[in-house]
Amino acid sequence: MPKIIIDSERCKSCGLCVGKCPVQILQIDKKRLNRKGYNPVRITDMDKCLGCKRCATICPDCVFTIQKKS
Amino acid sequence: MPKIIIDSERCKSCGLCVGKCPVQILQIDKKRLNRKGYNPVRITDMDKCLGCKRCATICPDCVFTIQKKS
Amino acid sequence: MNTIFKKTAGLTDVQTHYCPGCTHGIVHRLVGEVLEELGVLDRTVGIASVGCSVMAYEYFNCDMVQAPHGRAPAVATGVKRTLGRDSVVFTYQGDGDLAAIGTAETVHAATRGENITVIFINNAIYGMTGGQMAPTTLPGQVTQTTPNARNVLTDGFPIRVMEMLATLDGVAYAERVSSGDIPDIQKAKRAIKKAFTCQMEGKGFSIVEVLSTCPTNWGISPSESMEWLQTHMTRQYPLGVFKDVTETGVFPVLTDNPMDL
Amino acid sequence: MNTIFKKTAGLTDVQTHYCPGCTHGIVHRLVGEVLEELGVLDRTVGIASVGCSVMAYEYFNCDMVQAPHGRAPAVATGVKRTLGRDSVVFTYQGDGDLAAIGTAETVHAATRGENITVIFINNAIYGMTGGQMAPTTLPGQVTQTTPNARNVLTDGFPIRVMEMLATLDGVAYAERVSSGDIPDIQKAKRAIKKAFTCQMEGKGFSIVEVLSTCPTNWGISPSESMEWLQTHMTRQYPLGVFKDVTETGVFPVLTDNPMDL
Amino acid sequence: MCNDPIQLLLAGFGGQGILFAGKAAAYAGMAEEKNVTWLPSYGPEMRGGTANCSVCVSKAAISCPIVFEPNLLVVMNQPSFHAFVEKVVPGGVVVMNSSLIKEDCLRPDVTAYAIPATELAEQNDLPGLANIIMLGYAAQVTGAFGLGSLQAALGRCVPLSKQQLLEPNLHAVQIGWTYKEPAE
Amino acid sequence: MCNDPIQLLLAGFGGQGILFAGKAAAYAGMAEEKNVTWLPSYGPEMRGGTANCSVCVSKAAISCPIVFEPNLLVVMNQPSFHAFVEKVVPGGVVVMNSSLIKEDCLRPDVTAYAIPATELAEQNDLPGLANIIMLGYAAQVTGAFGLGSLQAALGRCVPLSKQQLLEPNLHAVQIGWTYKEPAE
Amino acid sequence: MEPILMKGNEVLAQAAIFAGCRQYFGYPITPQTEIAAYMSRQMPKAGGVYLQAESEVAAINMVLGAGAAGGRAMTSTSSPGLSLMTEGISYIAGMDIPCLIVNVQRGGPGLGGIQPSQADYWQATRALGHGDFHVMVFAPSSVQEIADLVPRAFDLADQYRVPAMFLMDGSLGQMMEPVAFPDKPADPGALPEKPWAAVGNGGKRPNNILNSLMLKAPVLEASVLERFDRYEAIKQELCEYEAYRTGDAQIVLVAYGTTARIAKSVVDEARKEGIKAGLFRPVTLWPYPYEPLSRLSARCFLAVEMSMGQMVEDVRLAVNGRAPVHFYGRTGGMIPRPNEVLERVRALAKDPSGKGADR
Amino acid sequence: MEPILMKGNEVLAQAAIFAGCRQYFGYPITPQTEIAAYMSRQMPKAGGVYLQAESEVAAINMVLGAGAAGGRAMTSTSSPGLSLMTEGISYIAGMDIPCLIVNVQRGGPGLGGIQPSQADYWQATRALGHGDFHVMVFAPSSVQEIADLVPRAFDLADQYRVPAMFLMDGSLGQMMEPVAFPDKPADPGALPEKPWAAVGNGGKRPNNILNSLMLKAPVLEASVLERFDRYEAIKQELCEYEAYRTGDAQIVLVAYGTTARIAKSVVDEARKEGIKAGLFRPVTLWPYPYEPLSRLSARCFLAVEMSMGQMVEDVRLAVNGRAPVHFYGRTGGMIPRPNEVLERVRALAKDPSGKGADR
Ligand SMILES: Cc1ncc(C[n+]2csc(CCOP(=O)(O)OP(=O)(O)O)c2C)c(N)n1
Ligand SMILES: Cc1ncc(C[n+]2csc(CCOP(=O)(O)OP(=O)(O)O)c2C)c(N)n1
Ligand code: SF4
Ligand code: SF4
Ligand code: SF4
Ligand code: SF4
Ligand code: SF4
Ligand code: SF4
Ligand SMILES: [Mg+2]
Ligand SMILES: [Mg+2]
Repeated sequence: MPKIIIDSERCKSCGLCVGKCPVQILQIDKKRLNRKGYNPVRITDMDKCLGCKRCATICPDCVFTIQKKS
Repeated sequence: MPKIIIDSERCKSCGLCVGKCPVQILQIDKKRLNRKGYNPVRITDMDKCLGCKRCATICPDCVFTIQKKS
Repeated sequence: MNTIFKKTAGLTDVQTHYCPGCTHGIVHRLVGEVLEELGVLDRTVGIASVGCSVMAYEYFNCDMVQAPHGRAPAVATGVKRTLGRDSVVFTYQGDGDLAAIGTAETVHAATRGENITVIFINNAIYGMTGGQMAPTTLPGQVTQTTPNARNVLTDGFPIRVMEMLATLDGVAYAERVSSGDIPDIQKAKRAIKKAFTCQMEGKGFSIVEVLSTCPTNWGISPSESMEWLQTHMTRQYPLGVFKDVTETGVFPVLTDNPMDL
Repeated sequence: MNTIFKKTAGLTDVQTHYCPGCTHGIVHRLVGEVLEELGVLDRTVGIASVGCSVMAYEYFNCDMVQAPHGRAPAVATGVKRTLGRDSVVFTYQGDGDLAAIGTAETVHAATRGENITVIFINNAIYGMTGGQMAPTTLPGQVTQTTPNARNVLTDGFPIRVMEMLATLDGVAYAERVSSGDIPDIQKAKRAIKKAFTCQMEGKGFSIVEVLSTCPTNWGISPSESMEWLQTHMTRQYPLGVFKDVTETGVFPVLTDNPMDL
Repeated sequence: MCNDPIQLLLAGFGGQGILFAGKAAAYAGMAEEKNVTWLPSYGPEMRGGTANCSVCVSKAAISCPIVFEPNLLVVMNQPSFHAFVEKVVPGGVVVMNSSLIKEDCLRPDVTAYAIPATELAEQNDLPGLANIIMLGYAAQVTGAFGLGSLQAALGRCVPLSKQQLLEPNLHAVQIGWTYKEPAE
Repeated sequence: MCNDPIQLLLAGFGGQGILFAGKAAAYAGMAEEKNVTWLPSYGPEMRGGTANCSVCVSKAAISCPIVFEPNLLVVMNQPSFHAFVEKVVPGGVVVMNSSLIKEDCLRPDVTAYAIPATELAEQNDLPGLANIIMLGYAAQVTGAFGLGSLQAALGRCVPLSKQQLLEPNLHAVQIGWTYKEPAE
Repeated sequence: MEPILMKGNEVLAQAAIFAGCRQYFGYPITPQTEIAAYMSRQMPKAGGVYLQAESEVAAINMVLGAGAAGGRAMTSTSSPGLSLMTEGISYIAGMDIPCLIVNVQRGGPGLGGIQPSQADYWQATRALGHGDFHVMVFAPSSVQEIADLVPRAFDLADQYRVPAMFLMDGSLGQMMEPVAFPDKPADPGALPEKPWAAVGNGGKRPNNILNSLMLKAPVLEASVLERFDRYEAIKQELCEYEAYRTGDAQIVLVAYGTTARIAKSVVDEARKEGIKAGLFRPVTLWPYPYEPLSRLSARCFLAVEMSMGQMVEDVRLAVNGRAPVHFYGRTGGMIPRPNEVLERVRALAKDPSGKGADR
Repeated sequence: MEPILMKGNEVLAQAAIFAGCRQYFGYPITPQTEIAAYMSRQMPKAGGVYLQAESEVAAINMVLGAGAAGGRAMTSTSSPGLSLMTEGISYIAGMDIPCLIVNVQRGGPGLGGIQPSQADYWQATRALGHGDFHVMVFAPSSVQEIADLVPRAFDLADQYRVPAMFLMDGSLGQMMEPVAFPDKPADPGALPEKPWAAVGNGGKRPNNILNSLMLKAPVLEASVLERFDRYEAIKQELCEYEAYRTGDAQIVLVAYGTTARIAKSVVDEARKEGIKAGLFRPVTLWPYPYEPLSRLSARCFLAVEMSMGQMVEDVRLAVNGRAPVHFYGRTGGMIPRPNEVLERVRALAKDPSGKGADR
């Protein structure tokens, strides 16, 4: 089961990852603001994650770290 | 019968025309020097001239004027 | 747990100043990953150009030199010729930098077969200065200095840099890729890796043009920008390999002498 | 008696300073003849560049502006845009001027489709400064700065300018001709005439590359130079038309708008 | 209270309309037949970050157009508040956007006013006009500009091509002008 | 007669070996342990035309390397003769190539020598060495340099890669040195 | 026209169009981009040419061409771009082509920053390229002054066939002030003829040739001398400055552009404290108003600049040892603060020799 | 080594190779082409890099890159080419990259001519580009002095991370004089380390970054101030000049390069006539030897230049009103003749104030 670690401080709320996640578990968190003043992305349902790395591939700001049981 | 007029003062003795004349009537005149210090070209036998303008076409220095009975 | 993705060691930890959704960030990552994977970060010198990526010197995790606007290929030439074949030297340039003010330096580094790698970010605009027309701005595109859209009659036509450089004998590898979608990004990385490999093998000049977005100055959202890139930019700038002689390289083993005077 | 050949009124009576047998003189005559035949001398402004032809301002029988080294196309752009479509504006440039220091100005005037005519004298050398390597110097050619012959490994490859410019949308007409023999010269004149006609009809950028000789710096006689041009230069620089859209011109009647945001 | 010359510094995030509010203030000064200058702190060649601008208004000719030490600070967010509050001259006025600045002004030698401008803008469906609300309020509490001058100024600031925006701007200035701070 | 310092000007067509002869003169001065300078008048960026060069030779350090007023003029052709003869200082010497200069030096205050250097070069099968013939002659008539110094100088001037040219050069200098002007 | 609030950069552009400028060539660079942006909107409406060049090198050479063809042409840039123009400017000067060049300075050297600076003073007044030449240099210090000086600069450039430069700093370019333009813009068609321009000989006159190559040194020298004669004539006609409270001043501050405004506020403050300060503000930097400055008999002078000390040399040359000349400057985009300068003035009021305190 | 006759240009090239220079980038231009030609022959033999750039702009940026990578790099050009290098030079200065830049001046402005000139003095000493910076400027006046100064220039450039310039004129470049080189050329491998160079971090240290962009004005200012501190240190170490017969001189001629040699011969002539003349010859033009010059107590000074009067301002700044400073110059490739200068000296001997006679 893959695990996504989000470095919220790096996120700029561009939303690109949100559109690319095949299982739509990424969401802009309108309730939070990071130090740079952006609403960072958050995961809605980690269990659904496929570990497909599409989010990490499109993210311009290296927000994601992805781990998986080998 | 064509007539060639040579402006010797413009000639730089490059010899290009000499090689291009189909009837070989052009020659560098080693005996003369123009004001620029070049041996100008001369016509050896005007009567042979074909009026083909090859000399004038290759001459970089506009030395030739060619006339012809119409 | 295995980490299957993490920020590459090819980039420093400094957060970029790029606007949200700007694909400069993606290309940075790709270059960083490639340098890391090739294991050359310790002998790489990068050349930052003048454009939004001017501060690339803070982001790439290797020695960096910042070049005057447009002159990165000349600076890279100086670096490469000084450090020699074992070094890895690359430039990272925008379209204004590479294809306007730097045209001569680009063409001549290419025709010399200078053993460097050029990463060329084509976003059809001058990002840093606030959105003026670039040499690659599309006909009909509105910018700050083409307020009524680029009109080829007065503003001229955009340049297709890959097509132009492909005519030069010193170019070993020239490919145009896109940062507009996941498969494109993966392809872009392969192209970048190939370009650096070409350099390391001394095969000649290598360049990868990456079609990119500028949401800020295009005035649309990051995801709309990705759309626009894929529909409009790729029409003017078809993706593909424009030259690839990386097998043999550009240099003959013996130069033949045409002067037999 | 009919005069079937005489010095064109397109040239002044000033004797040129060119070396004996230098084909700069031939091309001057061709340009002068074309301007005379087209009847446009009175509305022509020529731009002299920096090279052996720097003093072209004394030879062409029209208004002339002398440009900084390599910048003739930019100067021509300024002149043409100021005087408008009725004017005839041309540059006369050497290979060092046009293809080295002036690369950016050349490429950009071309891609703009600037309505000017460029006469490009490629003699594979820097004539005026005494015979250094030019961007067009052949591999293996000895020059003052390639004393052991141009070695592509260190000195890079020559540029084929016509092939490169033909990739640009603003170019309406690009032909490479030769001054190496009588039929070539006649062909060259036709090309020059076509280029000026293209300009007069507002069809876009036109350029004629004339392969030329430099007996002095090649270190051989004028007629040997003609030989060398025909055997060696045409091998590296094939003659021919590289682009010709003079029928339709480069400009669309209506520019289509790819920005449908 | 805030008399001639006015040395106004407006500060906030880029995108909060700082420069526009400054321009309105300058036009208001012009409407009152005073000399004015407006000077942005132009940021790096990239987007984002903070913005501020200097507006000088004076009956006399204005020598230095840069407000190093404001006698009126209108500040829209927390970072800018920290950056500038210490620069206000003793006796000066600070007008702060209490929607985004969650602390008090602790300087005893300046008079501070707070207005929840962002919230007011949202409540009144005036998106992005917190700036003008603040300006109206600042003018009223300091007497720096008359309401009529501000209204005239907005008339000149809003470009002809965007006249639909004039009405909301006038509304915003009115809200600011009439706002009363709740007694503690 | 032509004593220290020597202010030598050599002049002629480009291609007549003016600069080389000047260099030989300078090396001759060095051989005599004097200070020397050599300065060409570098022409336009194109071929042809006239050439001249200044050679200063002096026991003392040489301040100005440009010979504006030669005390020794070695001149190879007519145009150069006209250009420079008036510049020679009173009491100076002119050595002219009478093969190409078909007139006399009319200045009463300078001593003129004539040598048909071009013809001598042709007669002796020394193409292009009229320059060295003239230099040899000029040295001999003025005493500017010793023959040995000139020979040593030529040894240093002729590049190693062209040593086959040394012999003809030495021959030429000898011809000049031993030439006697026919009595009128 | 009713005064409107406009940025210095935009006023410069508008004033140029009003003055009959119909050819603008430029390349984007902060902090002057507003000029190009404004021109791209307005020039086509005025029937003129706006062209974004491929570089500053190309831009200045387009100006060269447009000016050679008789146009009222201009370009604008900021410091790094100006360096790239220097070869072209030297040619323009050597070909006697009138035109207007604008440098809205930013901090240097190199890429530097984009905050205001006055560190290109030496370049502007002494070395805008290689060789012996000058251009007229105007240094407005208010937005209205920009509008007033632009037509003057174009007219003088045409009259003397000497290019003109505006040397501004980033803050003046970015600042808004009320500005009034002349009621009637110049009609480009009604400007004085330029019989020397390369416009086509029309079959009627000898060819016009614009050229700076003179291989014969005496010919080149003669042409330079003739040009310097024109410079002398310009010096007679053009010497603009503002003298503010200098009459009885014991300390005269010398500053131009934005720093002059700061210095002026310092003078007022100092006067309030009883220090007899004054301001001398050169409006033309070349020709420099040496003579009026040399006539001031203060106990000391203080040049205030946004540089490490450049104009201060001209102050020294003007004062020529008659009084100590001091310097206060900030660089790299920093703007001298009135209170810093005032402190310096206070110290000099006590000790006009101000030993060892310069920076 | 036994002295050999060599041209100034070739000596410069050879001296650079001897000094360990291994990177040369240039673009042909008269009258310095011999440097490039020499380098193209000799650099490969020395295992170094000779590369003909596509332009002067490219050449200076290749030098920037080579210098950034720790090489002893140089370029050479003549006046128009130098103008094109100014942006790059400003960057090089702002990035603290040592290197050598040679300007063999020719007559200007514009394309001008190819005869010798000293009209790029202001450019060299004050405005080699935009912004606040300097480079060390050396002005040899003999071929041997070229050979002697070149290694000095390279060493100081490395030591202070400040670029160096040779300001010569066409005639010095073309002149041959006997020259002796040091017996042992420098070993490029044995030169002092450059731990700041961008050569690849080797996996061992933080990245080296060479950069001139500092968007925060205080940061940029601090970096300029730090650089000016180094300039002050250079001023302590480097102040070269020749004082010739100045001890009792009533008239001091001030000249550098080729004009200094002419002036020297004038001094000798004048002395013969009983006029107490002397010569002050600056060898370094930046830092300028103000202090030693200011110590001379002549009745008047005469600057002699191949320009319309540029260095004369530095003489004025040094003398600071204590005595009249006059000027004699020729321009456009003309060389002042000794007798013209002598005449001027004679006149000044009679009337040191020499009113109205300057040119
Ligand atoms: C000589 C010079 N001219 C102009 C500039 C201003 N400038 C900075 S970035 C830039 C254009 C950048 O556009 P691009 O190269 O396309 O990069 P992007 O910002 O789009 O990534 C310009 C013109 C400069 N810094 N230096
Ligand atoms: C900025 C600048 N750089 C260099 C030169 C020197 N220069 C004069 S002509 C020339 C090259 C000319 O070669 P080319 O253009 O091929 O013309 P050609 O003489 O061969 O006809 C050069 C480098 C110059 N005048 N200006
Ligand atoms: S790895 Fe794939 S599934 Fe998981 S969050 Fe990222 S995009 Fe979605
Ligand atoms: S793509 Fe990256 S920066 Fe953008 S929203 Fe997703 S995590 Fe944030
Ligand atoms: S016209 Fe023809 S035949 Fe007559 S001389 Fe010329 S080349 Fe010969
Ligand atoms: S081609 Fe012309 S210049 Fe050459 S020899 Fe013939 S006539 Fe003379
Ligand atoms: S301005 Fe455009 S290119 Fe620059 S960082 Fe922002 S989005 Fe990217
Ligand atoms: S040097 Fe060469 S190109 Fe120049 S005039 Fe002579 S032959 Fe022609
Ligand atoms: Mg871009
Ligand atoms: Mg050529």
